[in-house]
Order: sequence, then structure tokens, then C-alpha cells
Amino acid sequence: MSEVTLGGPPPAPQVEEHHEHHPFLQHHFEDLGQQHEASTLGMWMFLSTEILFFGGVLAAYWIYRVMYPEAWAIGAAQQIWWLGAINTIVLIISSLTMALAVRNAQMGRRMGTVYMLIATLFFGTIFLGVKMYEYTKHWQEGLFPGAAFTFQWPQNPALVPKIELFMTFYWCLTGLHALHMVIGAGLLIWFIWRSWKGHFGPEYYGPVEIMGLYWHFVDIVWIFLFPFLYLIHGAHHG
Amino acid sequence: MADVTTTEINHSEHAPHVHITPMWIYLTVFFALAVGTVLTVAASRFDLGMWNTPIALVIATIKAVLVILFFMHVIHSPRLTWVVVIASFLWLGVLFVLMFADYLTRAWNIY
Amino acid sequence: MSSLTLHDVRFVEPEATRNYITQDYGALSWLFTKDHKRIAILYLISITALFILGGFFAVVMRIELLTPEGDLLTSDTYNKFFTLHGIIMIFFFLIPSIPAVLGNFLLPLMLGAKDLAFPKINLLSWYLYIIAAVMGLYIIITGGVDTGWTFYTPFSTQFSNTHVFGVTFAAFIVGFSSILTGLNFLVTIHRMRAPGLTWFRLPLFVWAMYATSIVQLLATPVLAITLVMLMFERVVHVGIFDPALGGDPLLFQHMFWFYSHPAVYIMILPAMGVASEVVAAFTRKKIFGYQFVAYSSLAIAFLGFLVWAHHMFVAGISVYSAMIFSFLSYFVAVPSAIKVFNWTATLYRASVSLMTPMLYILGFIGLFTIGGVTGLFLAAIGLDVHVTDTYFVVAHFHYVMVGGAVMAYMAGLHYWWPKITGRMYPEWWARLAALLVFAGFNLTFFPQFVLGYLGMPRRYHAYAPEFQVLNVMSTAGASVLAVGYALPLCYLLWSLWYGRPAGPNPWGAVGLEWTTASPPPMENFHETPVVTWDAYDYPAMMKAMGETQNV
Amino acid sequence: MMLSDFPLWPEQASTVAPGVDALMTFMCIVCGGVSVLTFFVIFILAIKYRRTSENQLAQDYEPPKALEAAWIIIPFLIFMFMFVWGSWLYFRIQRVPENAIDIYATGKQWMWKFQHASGQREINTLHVPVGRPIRITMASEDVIHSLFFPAFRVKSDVLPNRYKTMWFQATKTGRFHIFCAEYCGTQHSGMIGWVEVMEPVDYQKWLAGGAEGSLASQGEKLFQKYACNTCHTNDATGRGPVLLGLYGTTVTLSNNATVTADENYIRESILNPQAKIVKGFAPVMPTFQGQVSEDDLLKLVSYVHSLGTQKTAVVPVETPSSKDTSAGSPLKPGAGIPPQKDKGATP
Ligand code: HEA
Ligand code: HEA
Ligand code: HEC
Ligand code: CUA
Ligand SMILES: [Cu+2]
Repeated sequence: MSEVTLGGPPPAPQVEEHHEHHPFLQHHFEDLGQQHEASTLGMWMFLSTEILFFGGVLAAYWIYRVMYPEAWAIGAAQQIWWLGAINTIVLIISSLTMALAVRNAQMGRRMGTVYMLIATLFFGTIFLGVKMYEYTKHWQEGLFPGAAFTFQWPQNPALVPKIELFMTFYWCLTGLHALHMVIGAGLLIWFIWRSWKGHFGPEYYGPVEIMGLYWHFVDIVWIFLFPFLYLIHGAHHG
Repeated sequence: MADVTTTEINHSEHAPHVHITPMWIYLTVFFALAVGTVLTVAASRFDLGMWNTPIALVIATIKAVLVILFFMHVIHSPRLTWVVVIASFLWLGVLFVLMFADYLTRAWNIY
Repeated sequence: MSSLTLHDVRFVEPEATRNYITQDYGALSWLFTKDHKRIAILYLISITALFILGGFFAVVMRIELLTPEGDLLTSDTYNKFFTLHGIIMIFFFLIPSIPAVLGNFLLPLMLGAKDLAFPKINLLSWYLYIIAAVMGLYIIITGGVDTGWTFYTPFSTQFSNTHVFGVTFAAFIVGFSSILTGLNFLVTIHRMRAPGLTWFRLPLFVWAMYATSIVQLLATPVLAITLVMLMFERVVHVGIFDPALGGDPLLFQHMFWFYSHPAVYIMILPAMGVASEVVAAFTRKKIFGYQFVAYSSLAIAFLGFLVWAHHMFVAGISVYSAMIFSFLSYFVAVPSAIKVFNWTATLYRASVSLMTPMLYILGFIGLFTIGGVTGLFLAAIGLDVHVTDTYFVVAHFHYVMVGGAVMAYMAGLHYWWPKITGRMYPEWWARLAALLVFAGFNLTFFPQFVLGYLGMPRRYHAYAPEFQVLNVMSTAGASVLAVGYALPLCYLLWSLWYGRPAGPNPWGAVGLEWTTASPPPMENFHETPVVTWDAYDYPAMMKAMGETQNV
Repeated sequence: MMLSDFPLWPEQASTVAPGVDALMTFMCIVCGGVSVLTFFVIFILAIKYRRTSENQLAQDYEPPKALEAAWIIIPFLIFMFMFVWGSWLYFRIQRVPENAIDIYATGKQWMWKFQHASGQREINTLHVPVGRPIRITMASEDVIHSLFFPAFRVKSDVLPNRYKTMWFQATKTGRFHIFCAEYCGTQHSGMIGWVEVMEPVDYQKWLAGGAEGSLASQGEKLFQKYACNTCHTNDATGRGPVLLGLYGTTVTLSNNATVTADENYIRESILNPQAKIVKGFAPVMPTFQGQVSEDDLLKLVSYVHSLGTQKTAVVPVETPSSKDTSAGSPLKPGAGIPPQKDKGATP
């Protein structure tokens, strides 16, 4: 994904130089423009695979949601909706700061980029912290599927396996999402370091842009997960 | 194909094309996303019958489109990026539609 | 222009003193290479090894099936053998075969580029492949897996006590290898074409790889996530696909085939691309209806996504959706028909040379047609009820995959062997091998159509005695086939040392890859070529090449 | 070998079989015809336009482009015809006639259990009358199986936790194969049996138990007469071990010794049950020494023998239904997915 940023000889940041000698231009590209277009296109294609990757679980999720609407509503009611809402806002803020980081890189504001990336990392970490809190809580309440699932639903015990199914999707979806967040956070740290070194500027901001695409994608996934997992309306809240 | 032209290969510019989105756009989009979140939560507090799910879906979709267009700069991107984005969702749509075509017609009788 | 003869085209550039093979020495220079040609060679070696392994399982299975009783292997071993045969042949041999070997080698050459867009990702995808293959081998040694290559639930999640987790994890990893290859190709084709090389000047092989890559990119992630869910279910004992816990085993099948049906086009589209190249080169003619052939690749790639549940006609899907999927399955056959007829028409008033690659490709056209039309039998739902899960299906897919894709792979390997190695292979041995493969193949798999219609189910370790004669024929054919595949292994190796030097363009073919030295130098071309001619435009191309030479 | 050992076409023994064969014939002729024509054209062209000199180029001629349209449209129309025929046939195969006789089937690793409406149970053999539509309602106790009658040209996957139905009407008497067509584990290829198509009168007699069956089927009667079936049920609910698939397996005894379940062992188990106690069971089986004649003993042994060699473990595998609180039994219809059509009665 960040192919472009991996390569090249050690950086020798400088202000003006002919494009062919830019330190981050790879030998097999004609110029930085071609390199930039290739790498953003590559990232978008990677995101296509991500869309189908998450889309696959979501398809399964929706099949069962249509089959077991009641269990789904009960399952969603086990979530603390306002934690989800806070996390949504937190993630949206981080998306904004990420977008601003790209903007700063485009405009050649080195420290602006660094600060915005740090802010993104900060909000991403808050998100993960809240998620960890929710996870521990679910675990304690016996809401982890499989042998650990001890959740009871006395009103209609027959629904318990289906609620477990809901929780299976909850863990799969949020787990995959959190994994993406962790990877994103790791990348952010590396990008903070690189921007601080002054690698990026108006003629070479592609990697930051790509990092941004990834981060925004992860945000979009959450935009869907929040209503899907926290806010299912059903008549049977306990 | 979207880009059957040769100009795409013969780059006239050497450095990448930079389009800097004005600050107010970012802030407006952010604001819209926040409002969308509040609306989603609010709508889910009321029993709207069969409409709860579609409303949640529509709001989420609008939010996603905003992020894609503005934060991800698709609105200023080459046509090819549009093609990639739309194709991905189209393909996902195929998965959903044809799969549901099976599940929703299973109970039908055979004539 | 008319004064030019093909001899002028033969020597376009002086032999390079240093090429991609002699550039660097030592194992590390190969293992850490970023050159697409070297990575292609790494792939060539690895998939050949796995092909032999997969073939070994096939041969042992065929020997077992000589007699109706299950005498050579135990049932469990037999089940593991066909599973491993299927998994290795599909995920580790056929899916990477043409794209990762020939595609990797040729795509930048055909586009006039120095390399693929993301050389490091290219190397990474080979490493992923190797990691997955090593995991697979480890699992084979420590007990194997017995679910069938389709991993149907609930057998795979609850009942099989073999290494299902490990194998699905390996398939998951090799899936990413495939995704990255596809992504790399797509970006390269979009962004790295030489000046003047417009879409409709591209060789049809590039079109085919383009279509293939779309499928790799958009189908494989669904397999990946399905396998993740399967692994999760197996480890945590949740019920995503478990009927006892409210899950639906058919959901697994839907998601599996959403990938695996398009995957069959990952295997056949590149083969069709090779066919177009070889037919053009050995008829010295532009492929008839070039644009139709190009677009039909895209049509197959798209329509291929709409037909997956034709694998589930008796599995319990609704009769109405069965009908829809049957209907759509016939659509995907139309572009395939376009290709077959266009290749045929290209032969008209051509200059046909029956060298080995062309022999393989004529075999490919014939066998793919038989395999394809038997797909039409299977897509007729009423008929599929009888033949599904019988040897009829086994025969169908070996006709398309072995008769089709593997034949084309062999054709491509022979056709580009001089380019890859700089040496000619021995023509007569190669023709003999091609004929053996063709004869052995038909003897192996044609009887299986009959067996299937008679009702012999697939994945049967022991079978009813009346099926024996046909099975004996099939086994006999398989031994001829094995010899047919062993021959190229020997003479291609031989040719590396003793083969006649090939020169840049031994076939008198047109195409950018033939304008550079064999083997090509490190960055493919000394100067980025400027393209002013259409693909397979023999007169124009000869003129252009002649001029290059005169300079 | 004799020609009869080398069939090319399966026996036709149901009302839909000729229909399926007709479509098959049509497909073979059309597809075979088009393929052969294509090969012929390729062959002729490749010979006729063979390259005669090294440098020969192709002639500068292109066939008319209208051909392109022809070979898009004509195959497409042929394909649509195939689709319509195939679907029409499929609906014929799916639509169950009103007056069908009900039979219930259960697939289980690795045997077929059939139950007739009047209560007869059988394993790996299915008796049906000729000339009457039979509807089979089926489910699986474990993995997916597929019930396949090649001579009738029908098959259907058998799913856990869900009923599916299939039907056929046999057109001639005789014995035909039953296969399991969906891979289901170790003994998938042993999950086979026979369908016995009988004259309706004979079927009635068989149902009434009046027919003189094979040793095994007489043994089956004795199995009920001596009330063996009160303890040896077909699932793990009885007090005694499940005898399905016992024959030929290795049995572990309470003293951890092992013994192969052959005729002698079965005979001894009936006459002197305490001699070798199966591990995990109480020694509660009464001796039948002196009560069962040798004749009857043989029938019993051959019945137990006939139960097949399908089972690997003496203790049957638990069905994965223990967690399913909603369905209770894994076979409860409608648990999970909406059934195709509510067929009512349970096996
Ligand atoms: C390379 C791989 C490949 C390819 C290209 C195809 C191509 C096709 N396949 Fe095949 N198929 C498999 C690999 C492939 N398949 C595999 C591996 C399985 C089994 C998997 C498993 O269960 O393990 C399978 C199984 C399979 C089934 C399920 C069978 C079952 O399990 O019951 C079906 C059903 O519709 C089917 C249909 C088709 C069709 C309609 C095509 C079409 O695309 C074919 C189109 C081509 C032609 C039609 C030929 C050229 C056309 C002409 C020359 C035109 C002239 C003809 C006329 C006018 C009649 N295939
Ligand atoms: C690319 C895919 C591919 C390829 C190339 C092949 C190649 C072959 N397959 Fe394949 N086969 C599958 C894909 C493939 N198969 C799949 C997907 C299944 C379904 C699995 C499942 O049900 O899950 C299957 C199932 C399958 C079955 C059915 C098993 C069953 O259902 O019970 C049979 C039976 O005959 C069979 C036979 C063969 C044979 C004889 C070859 C031959 O073409 C192989 C010839 C190759 C070699 C022999 C190796 C090279 C030879 C040498 C280097 C020479 C030296 C070696 C020796 C002398 C041994 N295969
Ligand atoms: C009161 C219950 C009861 C009745 C009635 C009964 N059995 Fe048993 N049977 C058992 C038990 C308990 C065992 C296991 C302990 C043992 O080996 O004795 C057993 C074991 C067997 C075995 C060995 C099984 C194995 O898995 O190795 C056979 C064979 C057998 N019985 C046949 C019969 C036949 C035939 C009859 C009727 C004629 C019969 N049984 C009647 C309870 C019974
Ligand atoms: Cu039961 Cu195969
Ligand atoms: Cu298919």
C-alpha cells in the first residue's frame, strides 16, 4: 500500500531540484506525477478489496438480521449506545485531522502535518481505548460467543443462540475494524516520524494522501458499523 | 474504458497535480458528519415502524459519500478513481442482491 | 515496405551482454530481487514443484481407482488426497500459473515499461505464496486435510478432525498473494504504458490479464473473509454456518462460490490471452475481431460474478434463484463463444505454422470447447440434478482447467521460453510431448463424462463394479498424461544448457517483447519504445522494426 | 469383459428419466455438432493455409464483420433454448404430485435410514412400489449428504436442521443404486444402498411384513420380536450400543481389550452378553441362550451384519444439537431457515 514510501535512497531533503533527481522517485517511473498517480490508484484498488472484505461479513450479517430481527434487536440493546456514539464522533474528528494533515503536506507545512498526524493518532487511540473498555465489559457479561457465552435471556431462551450469533458478528466486525485501526495507528507513528524529517511537500505528498485514504476508509466502515451494531430498533427491549 | 486516451500516458506535468481543498469545506463536512451521527442516534430512539432501518442506512450512506467525496478527494480525482469506487460498491451490490434473491424466495411455492 | 522480409525483423537489437539472468549472481540476488522477470522465474520454479506434488496425488488416486474396492489407500487417505490435489492444483498451481509466471514476465515487456508499478509488492506476493505453500507442505506432512477443496460446512467446521484451520489459513494467505498480483497488474496497465500504446493497441494477452486482475481484486477478498469466518467458527465454536446454532450452511456455499466461480475465470482468461498471442504469431495475422475479443474478456470478468449459485442447484436454494442463476450462466458462455469463433476465423487465409505452441493452442481450443459446452449441460438445471456431484462435473472441470488452462500454459511456456531463457527447446521432442498430453488427456477424462452420466459420484474411494472398465481407461490415460508432462520437464531443463541460442525474435512474431534481447536486459529496453502500430499489425510492425535495425 | 460390464447409458427407471435423457441427447447433438463443426473448420483451415515458406505472411484479407454478429446471436438463441428446456425439466422434477406416498429419510454419517408411513424402518435399502409417485422428506443428523438415485435421475442434498423433499415415480421393478453424492467424510463412498422397486401388491405385502424377505430382513423382524430394538435403537438413546455399522469395526471392551465385531462376536453377544462387555455400557443385556433357535440366531446375526460397516466409533457421535435451545431436536422443521414448503409430518 505504501510502496512508494518504502523505497528510494536515504532522504536528502532540499527545496528545489529537477524532478528526475527527486530522492523518492523510483527508477521505473518516468516522473513523480506518474508515480503519484500509480500509487493513489493502487491504494484505491486496495480499498476495493477492503470494501468486499468487510462487505462479505456484512452480507452474512444482513442475511441473519433479516432472519432473526428480534435477536438482533436484543443483541444491539446489550451495547452501550452512547459509547458507540462517542466513538463515532471521536473517529470523525480523527478523520478531519487526517484530512488536514494531508492538506498541510500539500501546502508544504511540515510541522502542521506533524501536529495533525499526532492529533489523528491521539483520537485513534481514544477510540481503541473505549473499544477495549467495551470488550472487557462484554467479556465479563458473558457476551463473547462460544464456550464463554453465558448470557441469558429468560423472556425467550430460544433466542439465546441467535443472540450469540449477533454477538459473533459484533466481535468479527468490530474486531476486524479494530485491527485495521491498530495497523493504521502503527502507520501513523511512522508517518509522524517521516513528516518530521521533512520528507513530504507539494511535489511529494502522495504517501500522506494514501495514509489518509486508508484512515478515512476505516472511518467509513465504522460509520456503518455504529448503527448496525448499536442502534437496531426492535419492540422487545428488555 | 474510462480512459482510452493517450494523454494519460504522456504526462505533461512532472510533479503530481495538487488540488488544495479550502478549509471551510473540511469543516462543513465535519459538521455534517457530526449532525448525521446525532440524527442517527435520535432516529433510533423512536419507533418508526418499518422505517427505522432505511433511515439509519440512508444517513450512514450519506455520511460515507461525504467522506469519500471530500475527505478522500474523489470529487477532484480522475475519472478512473470514480470508476474504481463505484465498481467496488457495484460488485458488493451483486453479492447482496443475488444472495438475497435466494433467501427471500426460498419459502415460495412451486407452480 | 514490401521489400522487407521477415529476416529483417529477426534481429532487432544486438544481444545484450548483460541480461536479467547474468546481471547478478548468488541466491540472495534472486531472493531479494525486485525485477519482475526474476520474480517470474521464482514463481515458475515454485509452481512447477507444486504442480508435480498435485500431480502425484492425482496419479495415486487414479491407481487407487483401478479397482472398485478401496484397496490401495484407506478411505481417509483417499479423501485427503483428492482434497490436497484440488487445493494445490487450484490455489497453488493454476491460479498463479499464467498470471504470476508469464504475466509477471511479459506484462512490462508488452507495455514497454521498465517494471511493474510496485516491484516490492510483487516480491511480497511471491513471499506470501511461499509462506502459504510451506504451511501447506507442513500440514501435508503432519496429517493433511480431508474436507474437499470446497471446505463445505458443517463438515469442515465441526466434523473433520484434520488440519482444516491450517489449510484455510494457507489459502487465506495465498489469496492475498493473488490480490496483490492483480492490483499490481491493474495499476501497471493503467499507468505504465509506453507512449503511443493506446488501449486498442494492446496485445490481447494484456487485455486478458486486465480482466483477470479485476476478478482477482474483487472476488478474492470475499473468499478471505469467508475463510476468516470459517476459522473463527472452528476455533471459538460459534455458529455462523452451524445449523444447530441458527446458522445456515448454504450461506457458506454462497460466499465460497462468490469467489470460486469467478476464480475459474482467473484460470481461463489468461489462458485465452495466451491463445490469442499464439494464434496471432503462428498465423502471422491480426486476430479477427480484435475488439470483440478484447471486450469479451471484460464481459467474462463481469458476467462471471453473476452465476455462482449454479454450483448449488440441488443444495437447497430456492427454485427461482436456481432459475436466475441458470439463465445468467448461459450469458457468460456467449463471450467464450465469441473467442472460440474468432480464433477459428483468424486461421482463414493465414500463414499457419504448426510449431509446438500452436499445437498446444489448437488442443486448447478443442478441449476448452468440449469443457465449455459441457458447462452448458451443467447449467441446464434439470440435467444438473442428475449429473451434479458426479464424475461428469469432474470431467467438465478437468477439460476446462487441464485441457484448457494447463494446455495454454504449456503453449505459453514454449512460446516465450526463448524469450525467457534465450534458448530454443528441441522442437521434435516438444511436439511429441504435446501429442502425448493431448492423447493422454482425452483418454483420462473423456470416459469420466460417461461415468458421470452413469451415476458414479465424485470423491468416491470405492465404487460399484460396473464402473470399472471406464475407470481403468481413465487410469491408463493418466499414465500417458504423466509421461507427457514429464517430457517437457526434462527437455526444457536440457535446453537451458544445450538449447540453440534463440535470438530476440525466433518466431518472426510482432509485439514489443520481441523487440528486445532474449533474455531481456535488466530494465527491459535500452530506450522506452514509442508505439505507432496496432497489435499484430504485421506490415506496420515489420516496417517499424526494420527501421530500428537500420539505425 | 462382457458388454454388460461396460454400460454407456444408465438404466431408465422413473417417469422423469426419459425427459432428462431427452435433454441430454439434445445437448449432446447440439453441442457435439457445434464442437465437431468447429474442429472440422479449424482442421481444414490449418491444413489449407499451412505455411509453406519461412517468410510467408498471411494474406491481406479479413472475413466480413457480419460473421461476428452471427456467432453472437445464434449461439445465444440456442443457449436460451437450453435454458428454457432445462428449467422446464427442473420444475417438473421439483413439483411433487398431489397423491404421492410419503417416505422419510435421514442421512447420517454414513448410512441412509428410511421410514415408511406405516412404521417400517429400513437402512440403506428402500422398498417402493412401482408406478406410484413417492415423496421423500429428508434431513441430516450431522453433515450435508445427498440422496442420489441414478436410475431415477434425481438427487437432492440432505441438510442438517432443515427438511427438503424430493420425489420420483419408478417405472419398472428391480434393484437400483442409491448413492450419497455430497462428500460427507470418511465413508462417503460407503454411504450407498439399494432401492427395491416392487409391484404394488408385493409392496403392500412387504409393508404388512408378509413377504418372505432375505435372512436379514427376517432377522429384522426377529429383532423386533425379541425386543432387541428396545435397547438397541438407531440413535444413542437406548440402553445398548447402536448396532448400526457395528459389523467389521473394532470394539473396545470394558477391560480395554479390543475385539473385531465379526459373526462370532455377534453370536456370542446374543447368547452370552456378559462375556465381553462393551466399554461404557452396563452389563444389563439379558442372555438369549435357549430362547433363540440357531435358525433365528443366524437371521439375527445376518441382520446385524447387514447393518453395514459404516460406523467408526462404537459410541455414536453426538449430534451437534446440544446447544440449540430453540429447536430442541436438530430435526425440528423451520428452525433456522424457512423451509421450502411446509410438509407437515416428521419422521
Ligand atoms: C477454468 C475453469 C472453468 C471454466 C472456464 C468453466 C466454465 C463454465 N462452467 Fe464450470 N466448473 C469448473 C471450472 C470451470 N468452469 C469447476 C472447477 C467446477 C467444479 C467445482 C467443484 O465442484 O469442485 C465447475 C462446475 C460447474 C458447474 C456446477 C456443476 C455442479 O457441481 O453441479 C456448472 C453449472 O452450471 C458449470 C458451468 C460452467 C459454464 C456454463 C461455463 C462457461 O463459462 C463455459 C463457456 C464456454 C463454452 C460454452 C465453449 C465455447 C463456446 C462455443 C464453441 C460456442 C458454441 C456452442 C454452442 C452454440 C452450443 N461449471
Ligand atoms: C488445475 C487444476 C487441476 C489439474 C491440473 C488436475 C490434474 C489432474 N487431475 Fe484433478 N482435480 C482438480 C483439479 C485439477 N486436477 C480439482 C479441483 C479436483 C476436485 C477436488 C475435490 O473434489 O475436492 C480434482 C479431482 C480429481 C479427481 C476426482 C477425485 C474424486 O472425486 O474422487 C481425479 C480422478 O481421476 C483427478 C485426476 C487428475 C489427473 C489424472 C490429473 C493430471 O492431469 C495430472 C497430471 C500431472 C502429473 C502427473 C504431474 C506432472 C508429472 C510429472 C512431473 C511426471 C512424473 C510423475 C509421475 C510419473 C507420477 N482429479
Ligand atoms: C436390556 C437391554 C438389551 C436387550 C433387550 C438386548 N441387548 Fe444387546 N446389548 C445391551 C447392552 C447394555 C450391551 C452392551 C454391553 C455388553 O456388551 O453386554 C449390548 C451389546 C450387544 C451386542 C454387542 C454390541 C457391540 O457394540 O459390540 C450385540 C451384537 C447385541 N447386544 C445384540 C443384541 C440382540 C441381537 C438382541 C436381541 C435378540 C439384544 N442385543 C437385546 C442391551 C440389550
Ligand atoms: Cu453422505 Cu456422502
Ligand atoms: Cu461455476
